Order: sequence, then structure tokens, then C-alpha cells
Amino acid sequence: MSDPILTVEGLKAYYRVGQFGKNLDIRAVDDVTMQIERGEIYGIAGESSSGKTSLIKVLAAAIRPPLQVIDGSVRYDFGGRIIDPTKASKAELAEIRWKHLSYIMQGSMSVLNPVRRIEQTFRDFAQRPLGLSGAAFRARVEEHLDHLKLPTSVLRSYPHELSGGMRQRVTIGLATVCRPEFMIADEPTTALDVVVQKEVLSLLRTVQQEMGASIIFVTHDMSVHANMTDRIGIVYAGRLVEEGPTRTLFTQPKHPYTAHLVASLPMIGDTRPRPALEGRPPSLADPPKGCRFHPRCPMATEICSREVPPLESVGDRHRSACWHADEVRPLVEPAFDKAAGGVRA
Amino acid sequence: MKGFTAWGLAFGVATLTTAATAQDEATAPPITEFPRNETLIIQNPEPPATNPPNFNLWVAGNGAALSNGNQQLVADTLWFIDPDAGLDGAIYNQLADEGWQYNDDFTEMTASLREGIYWSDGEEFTAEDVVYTVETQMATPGMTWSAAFNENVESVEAVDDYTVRFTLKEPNSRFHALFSVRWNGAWIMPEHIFSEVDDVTAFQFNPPVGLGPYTLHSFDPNGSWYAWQKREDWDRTAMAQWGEPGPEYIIYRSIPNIDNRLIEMSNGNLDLIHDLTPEGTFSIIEDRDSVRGWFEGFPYAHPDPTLPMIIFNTQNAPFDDRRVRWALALMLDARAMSMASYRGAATLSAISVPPTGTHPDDYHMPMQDWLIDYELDLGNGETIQPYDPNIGMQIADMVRPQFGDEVPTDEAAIQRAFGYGWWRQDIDAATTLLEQAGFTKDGNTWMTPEGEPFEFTINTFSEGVINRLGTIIAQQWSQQGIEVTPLADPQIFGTTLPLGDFDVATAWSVETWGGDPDLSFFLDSWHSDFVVEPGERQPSRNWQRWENEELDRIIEEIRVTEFTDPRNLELGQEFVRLMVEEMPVIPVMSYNVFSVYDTAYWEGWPTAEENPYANIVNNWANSKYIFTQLTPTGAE
Amino acid sequence: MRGYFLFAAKRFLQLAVVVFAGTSAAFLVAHFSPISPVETIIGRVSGQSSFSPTAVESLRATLTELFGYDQPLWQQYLNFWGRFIQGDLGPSLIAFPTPAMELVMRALPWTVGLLTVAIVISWILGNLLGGLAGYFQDNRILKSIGVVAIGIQPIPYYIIAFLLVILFGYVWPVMPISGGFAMSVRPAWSVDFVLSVLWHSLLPAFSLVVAGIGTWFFGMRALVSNIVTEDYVTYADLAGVDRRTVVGGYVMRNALVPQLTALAMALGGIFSGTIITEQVFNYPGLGSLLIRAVNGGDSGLVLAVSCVAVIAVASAIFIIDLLHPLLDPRVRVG
Amino acid sequence: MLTTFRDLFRYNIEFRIGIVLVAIVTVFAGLSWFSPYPPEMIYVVVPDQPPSAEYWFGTNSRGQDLFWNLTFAFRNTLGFGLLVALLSRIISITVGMTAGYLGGWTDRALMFVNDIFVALPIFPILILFYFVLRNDLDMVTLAIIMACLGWPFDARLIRSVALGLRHREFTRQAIFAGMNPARIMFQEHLPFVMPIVFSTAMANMIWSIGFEVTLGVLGFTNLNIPTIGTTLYWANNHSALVVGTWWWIIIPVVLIVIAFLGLFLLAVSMNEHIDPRSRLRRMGTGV
Repeated sequence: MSDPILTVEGLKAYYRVGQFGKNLDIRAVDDVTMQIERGEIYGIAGESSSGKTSLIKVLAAAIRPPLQVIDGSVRYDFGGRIIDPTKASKAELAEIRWKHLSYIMQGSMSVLNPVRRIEQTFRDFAQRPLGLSGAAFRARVEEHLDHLKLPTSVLRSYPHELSGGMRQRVTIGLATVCRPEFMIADEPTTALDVVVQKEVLSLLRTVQQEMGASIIFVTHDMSVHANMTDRIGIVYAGRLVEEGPTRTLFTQPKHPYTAHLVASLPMIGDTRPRPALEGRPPSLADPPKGCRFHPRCPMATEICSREVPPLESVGDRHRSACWHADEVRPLVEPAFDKAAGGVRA
Repeated sequence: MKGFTAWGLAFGVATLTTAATAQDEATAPPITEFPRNETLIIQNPEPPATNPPNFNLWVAGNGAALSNGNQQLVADTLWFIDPDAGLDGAIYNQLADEGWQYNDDFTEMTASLREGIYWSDGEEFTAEDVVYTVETQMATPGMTWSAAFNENVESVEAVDDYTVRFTLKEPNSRFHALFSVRWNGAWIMPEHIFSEVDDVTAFQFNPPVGLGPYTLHSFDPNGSWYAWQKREDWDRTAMAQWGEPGPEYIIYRSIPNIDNRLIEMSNGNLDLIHDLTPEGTFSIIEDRDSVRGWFEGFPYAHPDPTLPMIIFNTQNAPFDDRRVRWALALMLDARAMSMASYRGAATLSAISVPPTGTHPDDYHMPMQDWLIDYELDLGNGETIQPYDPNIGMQIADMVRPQFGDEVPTDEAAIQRAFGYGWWRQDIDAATTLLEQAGFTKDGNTWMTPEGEPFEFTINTFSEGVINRLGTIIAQQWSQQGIEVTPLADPQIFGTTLPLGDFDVATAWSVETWGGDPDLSFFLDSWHSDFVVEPGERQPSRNWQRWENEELDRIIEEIRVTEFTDPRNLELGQEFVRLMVEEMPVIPVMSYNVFSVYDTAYWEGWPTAEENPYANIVNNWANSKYIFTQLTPTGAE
Repeated sequence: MRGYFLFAAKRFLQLAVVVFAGTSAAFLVAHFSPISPVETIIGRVSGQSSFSPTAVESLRATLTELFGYDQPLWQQYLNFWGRFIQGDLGPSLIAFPTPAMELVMRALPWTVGLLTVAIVISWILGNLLGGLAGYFQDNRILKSIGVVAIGIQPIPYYIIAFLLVILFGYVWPVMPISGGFAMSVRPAWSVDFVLSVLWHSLLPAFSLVVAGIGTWFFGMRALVSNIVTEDYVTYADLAGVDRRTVVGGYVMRNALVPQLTALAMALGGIFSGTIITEQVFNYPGLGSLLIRAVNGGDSGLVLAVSCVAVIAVASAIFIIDLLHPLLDPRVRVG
Repeated sequence: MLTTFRDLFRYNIEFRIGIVLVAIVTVFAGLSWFSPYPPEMIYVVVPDQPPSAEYWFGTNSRGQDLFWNLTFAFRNTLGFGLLVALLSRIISITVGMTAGYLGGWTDRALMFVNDIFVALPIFPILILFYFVLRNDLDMVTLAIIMACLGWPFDARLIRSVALGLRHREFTRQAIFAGMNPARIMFQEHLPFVMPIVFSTAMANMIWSIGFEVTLGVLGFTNLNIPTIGTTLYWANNHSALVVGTWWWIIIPVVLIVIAFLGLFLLAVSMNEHIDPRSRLRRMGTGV
């Protein structure tokens, strides 16, 4: 843990909704602490509305009402330039955006302005951070696309003229053209079919390795995590419940929720019935006391409903927030082989 | 900023488009100022001309404006008969230098023309122009006076340059009426212009060449204003005998919106308004000190020699029944009609002659006693005396709380202003008459002799005082158990009345000279010879389609009585008595026009009290005499 | 390009059908008018003097033949189209025998000019303000503009126009309240004339703008407040794209597409407003002509104005439709 | 639908204001049944009286008590608006849902017709009808004509909603269950379409009443029937604003603005309910 590019400490970000005199807090991010290393792909996993989107909104400095940062700090270190997106001025943020910090968004269908040619979008996004004039800029973009093995003809296209996969690759090109040190990828492949998904992921991985950038990679798809990430943080009901190297988490989960997530991965040839997780994720407006997972947890005991378990080290770079971390066992036979690189479907 | 640039750009482009398309009328110099102290501005009651560059007023219905100054300032003819007192009597010799001359049996009329009169292009006016005017229209159907000339004229000849002789087909003591202007008349055509034209009906006559003291200066290609300039040789026109016209420029503007007329006059942009609502008149006279109407005080308006009335289509049952017509008349409350239509500013008339000009002296006053004593036979042995001579007084009392000193108190003045009297509302007598006619009452509903509910529609104007009159009449009849619906009918004179496509209407079929007791102007057309079958087009003006032997006798006698013969007045009074007896129309009041003028820039206007020398209702061609009397006040 | 031609061809077909249906409907409705044009003309021609019955009869026969009223309805309808295609809609009755079309064409530029100015201004201004109000939802000035617009929107147009006349013609008489240009200038390609036309169109145009701007303001505000939640806007914001670019190139630009469609759909309605404008401001144009035609019982002219209105509105919509692909690249292919 | 109204009433201030405003004019119109004067009678009271304790809204130059006269005017005008809205709803629902549900050729044909109607300039056509019918153009006839011209906008909106419903799961189930299209449309889909029907109905009322006022002001309706349009016509005919009987114009205008504002707010709040995105946003800005 020598040189983290991002350090998050005790971050609390709530949706504060005031209507008809009542104040309602939706605790989307509740006391999250984490660090991300340079050159690392850090996965964030969790069900929908677990708060993972809110977390990355804060990290991407896209905090808009009613989302508010209540407590804690976020600290980027871009080669000695320290910035906290929750406190920085607009001008400061504008300085780092795209140059140091870029973003790949969910939903390739709708992230590109439908009435602008791709080239224009590149200009809007990247010309200022790159500080290049027209021709030089154009050359740089074409070179970059070439590098990504994308045809430069896409520059003259409108988004609707491109296929979904091409659009997402263009988005990756867009996010990487400035060679940022940090990227946030929010469900970048969710809407794509499997074959395209694989191509896009490998493209992303290639670019990342070349640039040595860090990525926060958010998806609910554990198989993608298995393929992409170095480390994973599991988010449940607004809290980070377990964090560790990808392989460790898949083979030796130390949180019952993680164990369930891993077990939910379908595997070829495996016809055993899967132990289903009962119940629904809790309301973030009124989360359960104690461990937020306890109403659904098969291992819950009395303490779980009373006290919040701390996120404590349970191994090498491996932390878990469970009163019974020692007792957690994988629910299925670990069958993780990252080297094989295959996506199980 | 982007928005503003685009705004400006769009504005510019659109304007240029407009300008470019309007450009085809481009002729005159780009800018003319009309100095206020040399310019008289008049409202023309016509809507903006449909066919603005057309000045050919010998072709009817061609969309040319008429009262835009063309017929007041440019056109001229032999005689004028004024609806009011006139500058020196009501009859003017205009292009003729003396009165009309008939032979003994009224088969020839000779007119002696004024010498030294010139057209505005410098050509001299001669008998040839008159002959051309008559012969051209006789030879070209569809011109305004084609039919009239064809019916009357056997031949016309220029005896010499200044004498014209007409040979008539039949004896007619009123042939001169065609060349005597009341509102308009048969205008003389410039022979030297029209004889050069292939198709006189399609000829636009732009610019017009006239005999009046003004010529066309410029006009709006959209037809909403016409500016006229005084001729340098104004003294070579027939108007010169009354002196030099005051204004260098006269502008006629069409302002359809009444509120805009008021605003323009308040802002000093209008000297004479042709017509307003009663309310508008009260308001502007109160607001602007220099503005007044024909009467200084209440009722302000000028009574035109036109008689708004209830017209029955006497070819339709049950309006062919004199008892029904009288019953309907007795159901009406004259006070309510006056208040509802004119806010009390009506001049009522129970008889078929408008209470205007010289008529009150000739008819209303002398016949007052006869009317008071008149007995109506109800048919069941009872008689009533329906005439109420005090109604004018009662209305004066009704409006006094609002207008105070503006309302006259002297009885004679009240009779002049509010009328000499009208029929007393008498529901009992009306009931008796209707029952005599076979009607029955079922609850509060009158049933016809056929057992149907008695209901009908009353066609009325689509706006203004006559509309209000129709509405209140319908309401009064409805209150008595006859379901009457008022119908606002813009085509009332165009098709409804001529085609007889109505049961009852509020309009008029009586129009007189105003300044002369002679009634032939309208009465001749009431002869039964002209009455057509139902559904066919009735020629003007017997819209009631009423036939009566006694009426025919009166008309025939007038035809062979000289215009100035006192016998005419006796015949007129006989006609009045016949109309009261038969009630084919219910006369209501004179057509009071709320003309107002502003004395801020011009003075010398006619007034009802001291100097009623001309009609201020300015679409009348007769209003031209006013311009010779005006002098600038010096205000700018 | 082929896609565009196909698109344009389809639109043109639609234009043709609209014109056909609209004018046919107008013809049929006008045909059932109880006011006979023949009798109207006879009334006008004979109104000023007495006409002998025989003269009336011969005039009636001539006119009946001229209008083809002795023929069956379908024949009249075919004749109508025959003449219509040549731009002839028969004589007007209130300016007999001037062709109705000539009167219409004289009035048309004024209406088109006034409407174009008013529509362009209110559309641009309304969309600009509405767009800003939708984007900067907490801006006080824009919020109060919204409140004012809500208050003005429901006032009947006639009242707005009339209040302007009272205000600027009476209370504070600084503006001309009637006519298309001043009496002191003549129609020509001169600065004076153009300025005079502008000056006289200001108040009528302003009344149309005041009345029309609310629709665009509210429409745009609603659209923008939805578009700002679109991914591409969020994404551009995240990328630190320049604010003005986001507002202009991302938010407004995308909202313009439906607003342009809305403009096309609103044209027919806007045309109605101008009739009252011309009445109140005594402004030349189709509206005044239509009113005069109705009051004059001129069925020929009413029909001509209706047909030209149908054509003008449909053509304007057609032109806007042709612009559509320029604003929205997605339409180009389809 | 009812719960929609309840929710709206509870949580949406615009909806509440709208309801109150519309209620005010409705009650006002309802008072016409208690009027001491028949509406068409003129010269029943002293004319030109300003508002006072005796005449709340003053009297007009035709000698009518403006308060009672306006109750009739509002009854007729609102009734007219409702009738147009009702009739045009029938057409727009039928066309919109048929096009949306059946899709394909039917959809294209219907939308083609729809676009023709959109492109027609309504006002000259209405004037043409007046020109032909004159006094026979009573409120019901006018309402029918307006309804025939006033449906296409809304049919398009309804179609777009119906188009979305076609792909929903329950539609497929209904088809498998053998329901016929008409039943699916009117039993299964109609409830989803109702909010937009309601919202467009409000907008349609504003539209049709606006036309009524315009026609009336020009005198192109039956002038014997008191409506807002004819009220303004008569006021104009008596130069009301210029001669100082301002209440004859101002009061009906204020009332019609209240009515329009009410309808407008109802339509807007209903729209918001339909489009949850703007609702979320509203929650956000409510902080």
C-alpha cells in the first residue's frame, strides 16, 4: 500500500429528500473506506441499488442534489497533485477531468450526443485537456483510434450510425484519448452481447495496461469481475462489506454475501441447485440495525442485529465486515482460473 | 447574444420580403409630409378598399371605394339636394347653372350647364360629357345607372356646348332626381378619358380625373387611406362659387375598429369621425373638449333622412294581416327601444317620414293633432287612441339623471331631438287584435290560427344600433308570448330584403331628400307595378312587397306633379295617413349617425343649432360643402 | 442523399394530400352556403340604383353561367379543380369581377411577413428562455419569467392585442395603431419605407410574440428538464465539457428537434391569431380580407382565402419538415 | 385513476391549485341556475353601473347584470369546452389506440390521416362553417365541428403510449389467453392511457374555448347565446374599454384566466405524473 492514487476515508453520501416538511435520508454510501493503487483495476460489485452507483458518482465528482456528501474524504493523488473532488472548486475539477480522471458510462446507446458527429464529441471532450489545435488534435485522435484498431471513419459518423459495440469502443477511445491516470468504468458492457462484450473488455484491458492507468470497474456481473479486476470491493446496502484480491475473494470469501454472489455464477456442467438468497436488499432510507445483511443472512446471530461489524483485515490485503468471517466457507467448489480468461456463461 | 442576432436577421429578412412584394405600386416620391394645419383627416366608414387602385365609380360592385373622397372631392354632377338646410337653400345648382326645366307634359328635360368648368387634367367640361355619360351607360349593361337611364331616356342631345336636352320615354316629373345628389347621384364621366378606353367596365380610372376641387395625391395600396390635394385651378370648378376650400390636403382613412377611431381622434390624428357607438360618442365628447357632435348636447347625433323601421314581408302569412301588424306595433315600448338602441339618443317617428331636415315642419308638427285624435278600430267594436305625444318628454326625463344640462328642457327642442311621439304600449288592444285575427293564447304562448305556436325570426344588422333595436324588439315580443329570435344578418340589404327571404326585419325602406318635402325619392319604387312574386328579386325599395290601390294613386299623381308644387306635400301627408292605417312597416326613428368632429385644427363646421348648412355624415357626397367653410385654427 | 429524397418525396405526397383534402372540404362547405354568389352580385350591382326586372334576369343568367351553377355538383367540382390548378378561384364578389386570387395575393405578403417575423421571434426567444429556465432551474430571473408566462398564457389573444393598442396608442401614444406603413412614405425599395413597415409591424408582431412565446417557453422548459437527465448530458458534464457547449450543443440542440416538430404542428393555430391581429391593428393581410369577405357574403373570396391558407400552412409545414433532417441526423436515413 | 387523483391532490401543489381554480369557475357557472334574469334579456337593470354591493360585477351597456350574465356565459363556454373535449376524446382514443395497438399498415394509414388534420388551418375552416350555417351554428354544432378538428394532436400522444403497452408482458398474456383486440385495448390498455387522456382533455378544453372566444369576439357565432366570446363581442361593440366600462372586459377576462390557469395546471401536473423523470427532478429541486 505504498502509492495509492485514490484514498477514500469514512465517506458518507446521502440522498437528502425533503418533501412536505419531512426530511428523508437515503444512505446510499455509508462509511466507506478504501484505497486504490496505481495501475490497478479495482472492481466494485453489488446488486442494483446497493449504492455502488452513488459511490462512483462521488468519486467522479458528479455530486448533484439531492445527493450530498455528509462526512469523510476522497483524495486523489495525480502525480503529486492532491485533490478532493468533494471539496474542490469547479475550476479545479475542470482541470483534472478527462486529463487525469475519465469515465466510461453505462448504456452505450445513450452516452453519445445523437445530434453530433463523433469527431465533434471528441473535440468537446478532449480538445481542451489536450490543449491541441485543430489539425494536431485531429491527428492525435486518429492516431489514438488507429491504435485502438478503430476505423477513423467513425469520426464522421453520427452515433446512431454505429453498432452498439462500436459505440462502446468509441466511448473507450473517448475516455482514453487524453491518457488519464484514473478511469471510472460504470457497467461498460452491460447492454452488449457476449461476444462484443469480450472484445470491448479486452480492448479496455489492453489500453489500461499500456497506459498504466487505474480503473474502478463497476459491474454486477461477477464473471466480468473475474476476468477484469485485480481487486474487488463488495458493496451491500451502502457499505463496503468485503474487499480483497479477486482470486482470494472467489476462492475464499469471508463474507456470507460474497459467498452467495460467487455461488450465483453459473458454471458449465454444474447442475446442482443453487442456494438462493432470500429476501430483498434493504431500503436505504431505513436500513436494518447492526449488520445490514443480517435479515437475509443464514449465519446471522444475535450480535449481527445489534452491532455494525467493522471492516477488518482477514488476510493479505483482504478485509471483511462480518462478525462470523472465520466461519464463512465457499458455497460451491471454487473453480476460478483467471489465467484461462474464459467467461463462464 | 446569439439569439438577438438571429432575431434581427429574421426580422430583416421578413421585412424585406414584405417590402419587395409591396413594391409593385411604387410610383410617387418617397416622402410627403402632410402639415397638420393644412390637412383635414376624415374617417371613411367603408372597410379598406377591396380593390384599392380602382376609382371607376360608374361600375357597381367592382370593389372600388366610393366614400374615400372620390365621390365627395372628385366627382360632380348637375344638382345637389341637401339633407339639411344648405348654404343657400337645400337645392344647389352644381354643374347646371340653373334648375331643371321640363316641358309641359314632362317628356323633355333641359339642363343648362355652367361655363368655364374644367376637368382636373385641364380639359373643358361640356355638354358632350353629359351626353357621353348617359349614352355610354345606356349602351353598357351592368353600369351603375344603366338601367335607370334605359328605363327613362329615349334620347339625349347636346343642343350646344352648354345645353343638354333629354327626351324621355314616358312623362316623368322626377327625372332630374337621377342627376341630383342625395348621398350620390349619376356622376358625369370625362368623355375624353373614357372614350379612349376599350372596356369601360374593366377600366380602373387611376388616377381619377374629376370636376371637383381636389385631385388624388396618393393612396395606400392596401386601401386603408386616400390622400387628396387641392387643385391649383380649384376656381375652375363648380365648387368655386362657395369660396376656396380650406384644407390643402384631405385624407380619408378606413378605421374599422371603433376603439381605434376614438384613440386616433384623442391623439389628434382624426378631425371627423363618420360614426361611433352612442357610448363612444358620450365618452369622447366628455374627454376631449374640442370634440362635438351635430347637436352640442344630447342626443349629439345627426339624424339622417333615413327611417329605421320594422319591415314585414307582407307576402308571408300572417304578416299580410293588418291586424297582426298593428298588434305587434302595440306590443312595443318606444322608451325601451330608444334606450336600448340609442341610449335614449333616438329621434322617434310614428309616421313613415324621417323626423329630420325640413320634415318635422312639413309633416310631424302639422300632423300632430291628427295623430293624437287617430282612432284605431280593434274589430270587436272597440276603438282606441293609440298615439302618445309625450313619449319624447318621458325619454328626456329618463336620460336627464345621466346627462344633466346636456338634455334640453324646452318642449320644442325635446320634440326635435327625441321625437314628437309614438304609439303607446297597449297589450290589451294588441291581444284583442290578435284574437280578432284568429290567434289564441295558450298559457303565455300565442298560437296561430293553424294551432302552431306563433314564432318567427327577425333579421337585423350584425352590429350597431340597428342590431340593438332588433334585439330589444325580439325581446319585447317574446315577453308577450311570441317566440321571436333576432338574427344578425350581414347580408340584409344584399340578399335578404331583395329576395324576400325574411318574415320580419329591422332595416329601412324609406329614405327621403331630407331638405325637401317631396317623397318620390323612395316612394316611386313602391308602386305595385314593381312588386314581384315571392322568391323573386324585388327592386329597391319596397322590401315589404306591399301593394295598395290608394298608394298607387298617390304615386301616380306625384309623377305628374312638378317637384316644387305644394300639392306634393298634400300627397305626402295622404301617404302618411294611409301608412298609419295599414301599418305595412312600423316606423321607429330616424337613423341617427354619431358623427363627431374635432375643432382643434379646423373651424367653421356645421352645427344643428346655429348653422345646419350641411350634413356632417361624411360618406355623403353632400358633405363636400363643409370643406369650403373650414379655416385652420392655427394649431399644429 | 437517396434517403433524404425518399423522405422529401413522402413529405411532398403528404403536402399534396393535405392540400387536396383541405381545398375539397373548403369547396364542399362553401358550396352549401345558402348565400348565392349570383344573388350577391346582383344585389351589389343593382344596389345603387333601380334595376329593371329584365335587366336583373339577364344579369342573373350571365352570372349563373359564369359560376357554372347550372351544372351538377361533380361537374362543378371538376371545374373547380381545373381552374384551381391554373391558380384561378373565380371572381370575387365584393370586387366583381376582379379575380379572388388577385385580392388574396395582394394580401398574402403582409400576413406572411408579419407571421414570419412574429413566429421566428417568439420561437427563438421562447425556446432560448425556456431552455435556460429548464437548465438553470434555480435562477430567480428565469423563474419569475416562468411565473409571468403562466399568467399571460391564458389571456385570450384578442385582449392582449387590444391592451397593447390601449397602452401604446392611447395611454402612452408612441406607436402607430393602424396600417401597414405611414401615409408619408410610398412603397419602394427605400430605407424610409422599410423602416416604416418595420415600425408599423412592431406592435402587431409584439402582440403575437407575447401571445405565442409561452407555448415555446413551457415546451422547451419541460423538454430541457428531461434532457438534462439524459446520459449524454451527464457524460459531457462528467467530462468537464464547457458549460456553454453543454447547454447549447447538447441540451438545447436536442430539444430543438421536437420543438421544430411542434412548430410545424402549431402553424395552423398561429394563423388564426393573425386574423384578430389584423382586425385590432387594422393591418393589411389575409385576415382582414377574410373578415371582409365573410361580411360581404363573398363565398368566392372566402373559399379562395381558405384554400390559400390551407396551401400556405401546409407548405410552411412542408418546409419545416424538410429542415427536420438537418437538425436531427437520425431522420436522414429513415 | 382515482388513486392517481388522490396522490396528485396530496402531493402536487399545482394540481391542488388547479382543482381549486376550476372549482371556482364551475361553481360560478352553476350559479346560473339561480339567476333572477333570463340570459338573453337586455335592459333589465340600469346600464353602465360599476361593480357595487347591488351589482357585484357591475352592469353592462346592454342593461344586464354582469354577474348573472357571466354565470350563463361560463356555463355555456365550459359546457362547450367539455363537450368538445368529450367528443374529441372519443375520436382520439379510438384512433390513437387502434393505431398504437394494431401498428403496421393501419398505424401508418391512421397517422397519415392524422397529419392531414394537423396541417389544416382550423380557423378559416370554422369561419367557412359560420359563413354557411350562420345562426344555425349553435354551440352543439360548433362543438361537433371542433371535435372533428381537435383530436389529432392527442391521438398521436395516445398512440405513443399504446405503442409502448403493446410490448408489455400482460399484453402478450392477454393475446395468448385469446382476448380479442378490442377487449385488450379497452380493458387492459385503457387504464394506462387514461392519465394522458385526462391531461390532453384539459389542454383540449383550453384550445376549444380559446377558439370559441376568438370566433365570438369577431361576431362569428350565434350572438344571442351568452358565452365568453359573445360577452367580449358585445363589450367591444359598445367600446367598453375606451369608454370606461372596464369591468365588462376585465371581469370576464380575469375569470377566463382563472379557468385557463386551472385547466393548464391540471394538465401540467397530470403530465408530470405521467412522466416520472420530471417528478424525480422535482423531488430533487425540492431540497
